[in-house]
Amino acid sequence: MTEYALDELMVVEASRHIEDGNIVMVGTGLPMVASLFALKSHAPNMCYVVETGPVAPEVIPTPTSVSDPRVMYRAVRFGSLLDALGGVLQRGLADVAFLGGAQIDQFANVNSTVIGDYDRPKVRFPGSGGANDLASHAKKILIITRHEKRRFPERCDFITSPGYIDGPQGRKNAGLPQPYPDISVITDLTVMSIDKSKGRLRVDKLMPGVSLDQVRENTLFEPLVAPEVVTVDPPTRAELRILRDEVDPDGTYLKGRE
Amino acid sequence: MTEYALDELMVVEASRHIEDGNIVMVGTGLPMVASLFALKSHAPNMCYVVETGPVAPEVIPTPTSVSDPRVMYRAVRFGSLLDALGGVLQRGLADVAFLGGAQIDQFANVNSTVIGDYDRPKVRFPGSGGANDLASHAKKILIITRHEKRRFPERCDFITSPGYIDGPQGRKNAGLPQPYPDISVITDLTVMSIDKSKGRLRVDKLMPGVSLDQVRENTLFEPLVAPEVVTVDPPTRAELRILRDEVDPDGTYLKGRE
Amino acid sequence: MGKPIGGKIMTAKEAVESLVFDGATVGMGGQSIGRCSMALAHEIVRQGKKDLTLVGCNLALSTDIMVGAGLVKRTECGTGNLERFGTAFRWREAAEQGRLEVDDYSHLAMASRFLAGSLGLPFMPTKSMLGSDLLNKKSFDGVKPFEMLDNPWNPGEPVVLLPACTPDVSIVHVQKADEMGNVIIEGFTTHEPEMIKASKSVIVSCEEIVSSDEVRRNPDRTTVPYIFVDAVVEQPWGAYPTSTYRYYEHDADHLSRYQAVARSGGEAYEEYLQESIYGCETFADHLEKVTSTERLDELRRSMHRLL
Amino acid sequence: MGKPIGGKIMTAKEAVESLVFDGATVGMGGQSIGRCSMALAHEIVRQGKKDLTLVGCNLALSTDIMVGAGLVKRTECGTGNLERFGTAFRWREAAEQGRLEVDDYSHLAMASRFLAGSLGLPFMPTKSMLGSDLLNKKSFDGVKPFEMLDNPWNPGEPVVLLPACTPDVSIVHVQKADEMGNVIIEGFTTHEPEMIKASKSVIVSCEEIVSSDEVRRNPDRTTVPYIFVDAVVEQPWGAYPTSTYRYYEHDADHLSRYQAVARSGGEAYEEYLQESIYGCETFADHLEKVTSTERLDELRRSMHRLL
Repeated sequence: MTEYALDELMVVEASRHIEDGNIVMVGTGLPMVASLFALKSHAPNMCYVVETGPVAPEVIPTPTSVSDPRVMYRAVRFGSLLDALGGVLQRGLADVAFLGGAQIDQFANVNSTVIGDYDRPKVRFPGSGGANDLASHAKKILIITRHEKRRFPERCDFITSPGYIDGPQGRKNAGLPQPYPDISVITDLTVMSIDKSKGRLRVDKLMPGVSLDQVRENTLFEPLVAPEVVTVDPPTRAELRILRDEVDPDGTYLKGRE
Repeated sequence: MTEYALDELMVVEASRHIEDGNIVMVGTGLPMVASLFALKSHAPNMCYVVETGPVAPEVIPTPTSVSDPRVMYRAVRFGSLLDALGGVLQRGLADVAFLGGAQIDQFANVNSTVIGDYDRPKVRFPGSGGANDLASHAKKILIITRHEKRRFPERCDFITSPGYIDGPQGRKNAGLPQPYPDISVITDLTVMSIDKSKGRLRVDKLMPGVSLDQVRENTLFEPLVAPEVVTVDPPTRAELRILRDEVDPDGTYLKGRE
Repeated sequence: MGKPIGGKIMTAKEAVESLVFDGATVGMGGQSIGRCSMALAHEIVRQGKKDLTLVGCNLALSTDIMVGAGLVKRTECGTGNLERFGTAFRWREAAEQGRLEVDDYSHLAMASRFLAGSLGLPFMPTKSMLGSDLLNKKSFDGVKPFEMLDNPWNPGEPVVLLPACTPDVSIVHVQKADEMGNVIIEGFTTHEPEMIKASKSVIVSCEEIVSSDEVRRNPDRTTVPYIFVDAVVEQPWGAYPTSTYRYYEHDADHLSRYQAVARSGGEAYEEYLQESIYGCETFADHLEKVTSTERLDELRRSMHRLL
Repeated sequence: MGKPIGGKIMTAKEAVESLVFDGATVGMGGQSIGRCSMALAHEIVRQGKKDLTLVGCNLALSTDIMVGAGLVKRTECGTGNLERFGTAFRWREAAEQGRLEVDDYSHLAMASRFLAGSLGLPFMPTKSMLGSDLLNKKSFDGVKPFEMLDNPWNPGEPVVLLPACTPDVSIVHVQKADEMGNVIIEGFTTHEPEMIKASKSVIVSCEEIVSSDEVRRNPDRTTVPYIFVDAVVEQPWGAYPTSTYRYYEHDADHLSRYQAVARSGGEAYEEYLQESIYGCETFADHLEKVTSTERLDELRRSMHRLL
């Protein structure tokens, strides 16, 4: 069996949620790695849209910022944040968007604003950025994160980016645009996806060698469990070669290779 | 005395309402001639904004359309109709705008839509275009027109572009943005301007050799009359030279030279 | 999902067959005598697509022909004219005879409606049209043509809300496009960027197809990226007899000739349609019938002198 | 009236003296580690303009320094971070200690507020922020941070209205400008075009002053025309240590050094301000103090390899 790091596994698994031809809104970090991997492997016609404006760049590895010249390389158009977040995302054209955050709750709401009280926070995080917009308008939301217990509370201290808010009717009651998104959370332990009929996260897959109990022990809420929980396919040798040689050759993000 | 055509007189008089540094929104025809004349005579820093987008072109004489390459020549920016009518005009930056129309009433409302009933018009005109926008947002409105009786009714059949609507409070009641504009109507008989305290047109000037009675006879409403009605200064020899040599050398618009 | 990355180059015939349908709302490119989408409008006329609603800012020659051919149920626009060549006469007569629903807005109002559509918003505010009779019109189909709102940040101040305009398909003639569908408009862009981005599908005809490599080397120049565009039709002179900036001037002679038959209407007009459109298989045939290489060269040189 | 046609070229000192005032709302250009308006921010710090409200999308290094210098009363923004270099630490601590009013919006919400301002509208609708706690915040000063409206064209559908944001003065660092004040931004433009056009006055610093003749020969390239701009400051490296597309990469070393002192705060931070800003008369002095010609050349070469 090919050896791989957990980050590599997470990235490859995330990339499997991207289909060829998708418009993907993406920042930097592991989401960038995952989408660039999709582009170089199974989604050659994927279209990157960067929040700051650029459309369909031929990304040079490995960008470290949404203002990085590497995400502007041979774009078909430079544009503005309004073009990207208004004219593509709110316009309903974004198929996939990545989110990150300090807390993800059972309804897949994400907090990247504060721990504690908003007006006098215990910890102040950077805030929404485009995250709230992505969560409001993209058709599929992907979250890649380390599976730490404190990251998965019953309820976020602050909902920066709406998941299903408080249940299956949450987005409808809030007046969010349809169609309501698929949401998947890819961690080093599991892949949880939203069960739309319940508006809650459900364990669909486990990372190789991980048990359901391990997921439960590391999650503050009680996730739903799919009737048949499958194991995530490990990356193939070919996938790892693309990942390591073409996507992040300098190990900017994927440092922990085994 | 230098000889001149009535159109030349009207154009030069209109140009006197344009100050150096003004942003002027202008289409084609006599308004274009008047503003180009201002640019070439006393307002070298005037900024043309063309409805279709271009900003500050070094207009080549003599444009016949807002899509004419002559109004794009050496512009500092090409842009869109939204940039021009939204980003400059509605944004409150336009100092002067020209209007034309089939009817101008005592409140300086302009009709360029229909004679008769809107749903089954006796005569259908082209419609607002940008005229309603100009009348709503520019700080000074200039109208150049032949003085024909039927053009000056008590009340327009249809208000395409608001003047003072029905009196001094008309624009306020309608919620139009402040400041409320100066409006001048330059005809071959007279210059009428809005009396803001009454919201009605007032004869301020007469063209050389024209009497107040002539104006009254050719106007279906009873205009106010300024305490001191002055005579419009005829164009100077130098002005006529600029007009004929630099502004409309081919006589595209100014055909009736004497 | 945006539009795919390739497979977009087709003939006008193919594009109109696959994307324009009876009853469609069609976004009209161009303004007055500049860059009207003539080749695509002719093709729609040839294919006899019916009950169309035409939307745009200045609806000029292309609209007049489609109205004249009896294909149009309604126009939603700011103006219908050809500037110094006069009114759009077929449009005007149809309006006067009650054969056409004309829904009037100001140009900024139309651009604002397209802006709303392009941003995925249900409506856009404006401070235009207040106090005018443009706010005294009825609805043609039960859809409110506007709504008044009291400004929440300044009670007592009315604001006009305009419904988004999202054409089923827009037809636009531009200078350049590539096979991906990236669009380069040179010179004025009028209402087209917002209209294109608000549309469910878009057919672009262009003077020249450029390589995607050239587009990627100058991303500053791209007006609209490919994700909004369905079909690219290579059609030199595709705006004739209106002008295309940097390519050719409008043909005043042909415009005057058209206006003469459009004004008279009746048989003269039917003959024009028959000879210049129905009787031509393609726009190239039309050009061959109504003008000459010499004349076209003249229009090209005339434009080049003005750059 | 727009801005005059000339007389705009001045030093950062002159521009900030004449256009930035205590209590002003300042529009902040740049995003994360790209094109932050560092030279102009330094000058504001040197002149000690107080009680500022900073507005923008991603408020990064320039904001952090102005907060760190104690000049800022409130921020209205979407994020405060430097991406992989971490949070804006001075901003974060001030927020946590209640010394700073932070008014959170999403990035699209801020861009929409600038769009409203740029079009002369009192508000802009959005479908973002629904269902989130961004709609559960109080007002800092009695001005409603948003308003809910029932969509008149689809009763039962809520739409968020956001108040226009119209900065008193915006500070932006760009690639090129001319003496008229025409602005050319290359690469991403983020929220800047709308913010600039929404502002009552605008200071632009640029890598290069180009001739107005060059601007007029390529009007397609102009991002914002001169009628919106008050002051043009020629300031090569004016975004350092953040990047300027086509000119230079960000300086990761200096950013890390700043983040270290910003994180620790206290005396170390005061020393940084003293040495690198207060102790420098101009931004050129700052560059001389904190970096070297060799390092700058390296950043320039590093960018050129990525074009």
